[in-house]
Amino acid sequence: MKFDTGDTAWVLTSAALVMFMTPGLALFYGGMVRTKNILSMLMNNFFALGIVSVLWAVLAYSLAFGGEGEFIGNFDYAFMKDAGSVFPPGLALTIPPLLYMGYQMMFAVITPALITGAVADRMRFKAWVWFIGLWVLLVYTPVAHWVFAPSGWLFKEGALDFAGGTVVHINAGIAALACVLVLGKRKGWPNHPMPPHNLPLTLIGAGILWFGWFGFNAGSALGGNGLAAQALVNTHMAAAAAMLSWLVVEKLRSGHATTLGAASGLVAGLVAITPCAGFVGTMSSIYIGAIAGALCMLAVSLKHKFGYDDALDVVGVHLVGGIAGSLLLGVFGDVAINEFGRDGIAYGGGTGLFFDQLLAVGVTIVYSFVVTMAIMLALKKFLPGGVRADPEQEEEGLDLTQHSETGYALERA
Amino acid sequence: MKFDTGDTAWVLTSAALVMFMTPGLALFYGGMVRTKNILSMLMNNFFALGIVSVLWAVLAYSLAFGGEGEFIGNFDYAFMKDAGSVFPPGLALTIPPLLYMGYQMMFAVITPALITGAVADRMRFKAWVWFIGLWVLLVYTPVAHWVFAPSGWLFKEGALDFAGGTVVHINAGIAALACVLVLGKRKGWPNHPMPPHNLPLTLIGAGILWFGWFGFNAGSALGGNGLAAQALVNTHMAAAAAMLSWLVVEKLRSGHATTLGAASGLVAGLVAITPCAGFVGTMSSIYIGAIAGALCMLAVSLKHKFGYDDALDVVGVHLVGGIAGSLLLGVFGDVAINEFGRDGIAYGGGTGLFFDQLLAVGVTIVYSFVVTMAIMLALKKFLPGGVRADPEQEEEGLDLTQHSETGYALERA
Amino acid sequence: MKFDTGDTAWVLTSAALVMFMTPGLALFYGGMVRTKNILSMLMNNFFALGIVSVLWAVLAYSLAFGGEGEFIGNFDYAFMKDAGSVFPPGLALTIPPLLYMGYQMMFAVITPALITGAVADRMRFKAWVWFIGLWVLLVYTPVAHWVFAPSGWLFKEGALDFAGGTVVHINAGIAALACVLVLGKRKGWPNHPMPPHNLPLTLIGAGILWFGWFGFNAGSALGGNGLAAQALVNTHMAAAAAMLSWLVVEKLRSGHATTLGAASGLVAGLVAITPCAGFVGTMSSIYIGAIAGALCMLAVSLKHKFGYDDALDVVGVHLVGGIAGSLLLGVFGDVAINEFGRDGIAYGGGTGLFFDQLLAVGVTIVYSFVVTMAIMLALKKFLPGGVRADPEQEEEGLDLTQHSETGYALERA
Amino acid sequence: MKLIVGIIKPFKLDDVKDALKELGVQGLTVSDVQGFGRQRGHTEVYRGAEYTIDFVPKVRIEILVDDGDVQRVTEKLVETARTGKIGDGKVWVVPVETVVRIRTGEAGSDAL
Amino acid sequence: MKLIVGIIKPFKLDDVKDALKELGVQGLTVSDVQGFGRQRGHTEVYRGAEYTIDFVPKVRIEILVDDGDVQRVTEKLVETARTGKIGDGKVWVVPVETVVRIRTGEAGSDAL
Amino acid sequence: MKLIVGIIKPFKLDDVKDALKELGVQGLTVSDVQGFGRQRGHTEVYRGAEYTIDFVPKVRIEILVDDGDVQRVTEKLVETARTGKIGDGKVWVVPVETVVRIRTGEAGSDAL
Ligand SMILES: Nc1ncnc2c1ncn2[C@@H]1O[C@H](COP(=O)(O)OP(=O)(O)O)[C@@H](O)[C@H]1O
Ligand SMILES: Nc1ncnc2c1ncn2[C@@H]1O[C@H](COP(=O)(O)OP(=O)(O)O)[C@@H](O)[C@H]1O
Ligand SMILES: Nc1ncnc2c1ncn2[C@@H]1O[C@H](COP(=O)(O)OP(=O)(O)O)[C@@H](O)[C@H]1O
Repeated sequence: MKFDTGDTAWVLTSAALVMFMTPGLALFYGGMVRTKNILSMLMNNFFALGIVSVLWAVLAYSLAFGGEGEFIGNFDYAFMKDAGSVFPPGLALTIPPLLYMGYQMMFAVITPALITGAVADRMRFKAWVWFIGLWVLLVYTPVAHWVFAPSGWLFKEGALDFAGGTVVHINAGIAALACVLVLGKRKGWPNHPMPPHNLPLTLIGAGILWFGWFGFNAGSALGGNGLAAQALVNTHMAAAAAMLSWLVVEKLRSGHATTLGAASGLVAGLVAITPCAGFVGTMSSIYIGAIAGALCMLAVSLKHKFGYDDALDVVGVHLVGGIAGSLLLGVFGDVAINEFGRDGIAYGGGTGLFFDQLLAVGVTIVYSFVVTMAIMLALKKFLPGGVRADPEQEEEGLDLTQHSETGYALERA
Repeated sequence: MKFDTGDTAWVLTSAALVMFMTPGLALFYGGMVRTKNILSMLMNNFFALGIVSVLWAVLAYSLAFGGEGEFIGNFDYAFMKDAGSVFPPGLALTIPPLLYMGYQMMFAVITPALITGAVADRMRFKAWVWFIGLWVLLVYTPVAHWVFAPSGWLFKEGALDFAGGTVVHINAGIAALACVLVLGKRKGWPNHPMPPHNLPLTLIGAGILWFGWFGFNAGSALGGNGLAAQALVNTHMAAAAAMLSWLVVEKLRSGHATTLGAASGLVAGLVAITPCAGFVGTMSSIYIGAIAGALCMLAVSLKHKFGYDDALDVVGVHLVGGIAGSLLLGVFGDVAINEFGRDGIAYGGGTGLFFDQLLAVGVTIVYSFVVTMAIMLALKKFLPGGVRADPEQEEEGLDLTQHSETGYALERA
Repeated sequence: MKFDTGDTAWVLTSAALVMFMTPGLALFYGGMVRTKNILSMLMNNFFALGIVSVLWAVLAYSLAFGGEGEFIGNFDYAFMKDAGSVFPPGLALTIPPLLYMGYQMMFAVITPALITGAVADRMRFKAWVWFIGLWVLLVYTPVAHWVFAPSGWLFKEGALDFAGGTVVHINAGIAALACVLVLGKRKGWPNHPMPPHNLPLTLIGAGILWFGWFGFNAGSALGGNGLAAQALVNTHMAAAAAMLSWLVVEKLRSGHATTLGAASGLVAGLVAITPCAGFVGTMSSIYIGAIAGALCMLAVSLKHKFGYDDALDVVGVHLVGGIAGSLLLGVFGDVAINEFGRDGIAYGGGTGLFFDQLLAVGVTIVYSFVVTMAIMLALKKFLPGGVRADPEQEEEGLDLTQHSETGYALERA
Repeated sequence: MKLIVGIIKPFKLDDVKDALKELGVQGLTVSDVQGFGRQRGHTEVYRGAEYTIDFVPKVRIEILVDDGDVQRVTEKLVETARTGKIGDGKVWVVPVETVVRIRTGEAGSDAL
Repeated sequence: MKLIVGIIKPFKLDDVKDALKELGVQGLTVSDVQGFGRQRGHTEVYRGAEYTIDFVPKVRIEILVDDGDVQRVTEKLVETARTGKIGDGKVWVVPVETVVRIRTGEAGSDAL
Repeated sequence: MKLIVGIIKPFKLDDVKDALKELGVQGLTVSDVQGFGRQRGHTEVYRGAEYTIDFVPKVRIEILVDDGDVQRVTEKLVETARTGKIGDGKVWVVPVETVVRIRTGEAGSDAL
């Protein structure tokens, strides 16, 4: 087979960039937890790179992209059979088929990794090991099939998701909520302050995430073309606008524009633009980012109102940001940008796209919430020791109790 | 429009790399300030990514690249009108026009960000917000037009600037000087020691800068071609050689070769090669780097001699390194490397190029200094609270007083 | 000359990625040493970027790739003569020749940098300066010629090394052993605990290494093609599988799966897949990674058994992982993946490849060990002050005594 | 004038501070320390090598009080810092000869 | 033999050290501590949630002196550390029974 | 009841702890401190500017002991912490009026 070298070069680069996001996420979250749990956070994320990648090759890719079913793939590509030489049905790309499999793998890795921010500080490592394996197979795989595979029912329905607004962010965000409902609140939350232990680490992570997200969104154009350029610029714009709007709302509400607010805002913008990146124009990406930044800033207080302990605001940022982006695509979608897209409300397309988006959002939320809840309850019941660390372990910190390590020994000695 | 996928792939990658430089710069500088100002430094840099990007889309790109004026652009591309579909006059590239806009945006972001190193530890956040917006519109935009737009008067004059020696480094370096003259010295400087609080952070930043600079310089070839390869190799060589020469001078003067010296030297080399990267040969890049490293090592003591408090040596590294590179291009320029370049003194081109470079350097210095000074003086006068933090705030640190945050809470608890 | 823009784009990107690995390695190692030696570790690695790059341009590239000798190159490309316009004999690529030179340079930089992990905490900076220069010229250059240059004797013999299993990892790993035998044990080793001072730094480094390794291995396809895709996927899979197998063995032996174990395991996998990346299929890469992770986990205790103080396990990870990968290629090599490869034992190729690999491994080990030992002994004897820091300096730390700096001043003040 | 010194578990600090404040204590000074005692430390593992860390993180509190307040404050401190598990720490009292408030130069009880 | 202990503002440390050195003090020991007192702490904000931090960073100085030097040293310390603003800190004096220099085993005044 | 305080070189901590443990000492508390004294600090260089750091990292040990154990423990401490080089540090003894074990409320010798 002969492929386009330029398209291949860009998708190779993009795959590398998306891989880099998971370490970036680990640092972004890691800086926010308390010192005694920093390694646990890093570990849960790096472990996702290990377990999900192997599962992907062995089974999950096949379940997500094999065959032409509406609801789930098949076993055609299990154990990598043929996955290196043929494209999933309905796809005809200018890059090597194996690269498509590898690029998609990076998405499967980072999606459950997003959940680590919610379950922080109290989930047992053993429980995480079981959870992530089951979740990828039972939740990620079917949702990815519905939305990304040409034979998937939401894809056929006309719902759009350029790079994973439903599949990645809403999916992980609602799963995070289910997880913390089962896990319960951290000891001392919300009365005891649990400030970030190392914000520079969080900012390193935010920088890496922004950088890597170009691979996530512009890579989803699957070639070095004008659509990739549009997606790259949109991604950047939304992050920038969301950072600004988050800071403005924060300043108005609490009197200060914070560094953590800047980092959170930019991530909110990146989340919201993910489904839209290749379907909207540049100015629209600014509007989408600005709306998402303000909205997510407000949404992170929901947990205090409703009393669920979503430690690092996966719900407030990924669920809310993901929903915002997916629905705003119904407003700002513009066929002039992408002939395979659809016009949204603002571009004369009526409410058709909006309601298809709403359907995709709703279905993802319901499915992911229910199945995640089931997994967590099952683990709580059947996994010896359950899903949550003992109170003493929580007090002493997960680093020592789960991994026999401590993050820092900085005194000169 | 049909573009070259390989060229597009490389410029997409380069845009991502240049974006990554601003977080890298934040870390590079952040490690050098005192603990109480780390977040302020990170914030000022990340904020540049927010505000400048939005301004760029809305207005600044149009002012820099719209129309065919000699001194300033026009409003043709304001609010992204047509910016996605046509190239600035005089440019005919093999990549999507929108990508050109996006790539240029990353330069507009990092240029004012460089100034954060000079104003560190004492500038109010509110003042920075106003300053950066005004500076991008009133200083960056016109200088970029003169040098980078084919209709710009310095471009037409024959002055060369491959990737931003004048537009980025000299421009930011001289502006940094104007800023610190208005701001005044930090409390306790120079008697009170203010050593870097976290040099590993600085080295992370230095690594990211080196990495991202390949996008900055080799990306400026605007395609995946031999010129990009030359620029990439030159960039690397200059950084390497400048690191070595800085260390040698340092060792001779103070008896030690320091890690901060290595980091500073490599940045000096990267600065100096920026204008030259696509116009000189490989050995020349080694000479340019070696000269710049030694020169900048000596130049960082100027502030002690003249008594201006350029906290992290933006003048010593970016102004001096930028001038060195721009003028050395007049020596080492070689048409054999780039047919659109010119021969310098050492390649039989006589002194013509050298004097055109001198003109561009001089004009940039004068314009940027005067207008930056005017902006700072105006803000000092008209911005309620002025440009500088109160002495108590400076004492307590900008993190707490400007952002209500602290960088670290590392004790296990 | 006209090149393929897509191939060029990918190799440009890959060169940047491989450059980024050296700062990544600095952080990976840096987090593991004690606080008082963090800068020394960073410095030794960054210094490699300085000195080796300049040496490469001036001489080493020519010695590695000039001419058609079997054992060593010649002076054809010294001082960059012609290196920008012609390919080394026997190579005909679709990218600019200068880019090949630049890409190879990044390998020459990181190889000696790997050794810093072994000599940590006690080697004098001055000794490192001399050592690295001599080692690149006397050890790296000839071995690279034998294996990578088409005229090299091991290349002709039929030994395969896709991206540097012998040239980089075995070579550096065995040299590390020679170095520590000459240097001797650190004061207090192994009785006095010397735990990592900053594991998050190590994990940042691990993330960067994984990311950069895509450039290392997939870049070695020298184009944006199917082989690069295979190498990228293999690289990822081996890292993932090795992380898992390291953790499993660790858990079984010491009762805990550690974060440092995850980071170490993934690096072991990356090392082992390096020679194989473009010669084996995806499932094979999982097996290779899994074997290497488990093996290296066991191998890091060898130093306690034999009593050599390989501070950060360069022998256990790079030598053992490199040997594992090189020999397993003799098992899993598959011509269906790469027509320029060979079938291994499992693919019906018999033991031919295996023994050629064994030869290459053995020759590299013997040559590198002997010459490295000679260099170290010569430095010990002739370099005033010798190769090792005084006991007082070791006690006080290399940062202060070699570089007059300290890594952190984190207290707010 | 006496100086009460307490070594307590770090997570008890906020409770202790609040309890003493209620009792009328106007100031105190704390620092991070490492304790060695009956309470066991922990084990860390790095690449298969196990290290025993004997020291446990503790917080040290110093409170200057008038002679008449010593008992009340000590008792409150002990009561609030208690969890009943090994490692709760110690409190001791040291005589103090002079106390000065730096800001005003006031001495003795006025300086508290 | 007495032990003078001072809690001061961190940025005053260098001045205090220099002033005491001038006075003939040959040694002292300092540590980072957190103070709670009349001086208010500060507020931090993380994603909209406000935390009040009651503790203020301070430096603790310990100086062993001969009985005869107590007053001079205390006064100098107080004078140099004073800014006149709330939070300047305290100085107190504790009796000491023995002092030994580890290096030589010298005891008493000779050990200083 | 007495409090023995020692300022020692950080790398001696493990030896001292082990020696005192052998002697029957059941607990102690340590903290990181900075010492100023006869031992010179060091110089650091940042971009050509030299800073002299006068302070040297030390470790501070506190050990509560019964009156009868003071001498034995002090001597052991001094002996084990000695390297013979400048900067080995000091040991001093302070009278203590009460000691309480927080866990049990035991006082005096029983609290150790
Ligand atoms: N003799 C002592 N001198 C000084 N500090 C002590 C002494 N004994 C114990 N401590 C401190 O008290 C802490 C708690 O002591 P430990 O013996 O673990 O438990 P408990 O006080 O419940 O008996 C120790 O970690 C140490 O900081
Ligand atoms: N009773 C006390 N015991 C121990 N330390 C105290 C006491 N009161 C104050 N301090 C210390 O002195 C510092 C300054 O006290 P504060 O009441 O804020 O101001 P001022 O000394 O000016 O009245 C506090 O931060 C604390 O470290
Ligand atoms: N007068 C003092 N008061 C308190 N601590 C002191 C005093 N003198 C010395 N120290 C402490 O003892 C340490 C060692 O003292 P130094 O004079 O350097 O050496 P030596 O004890 O060998 O004479 C100092 O770093 C300091 O921490």
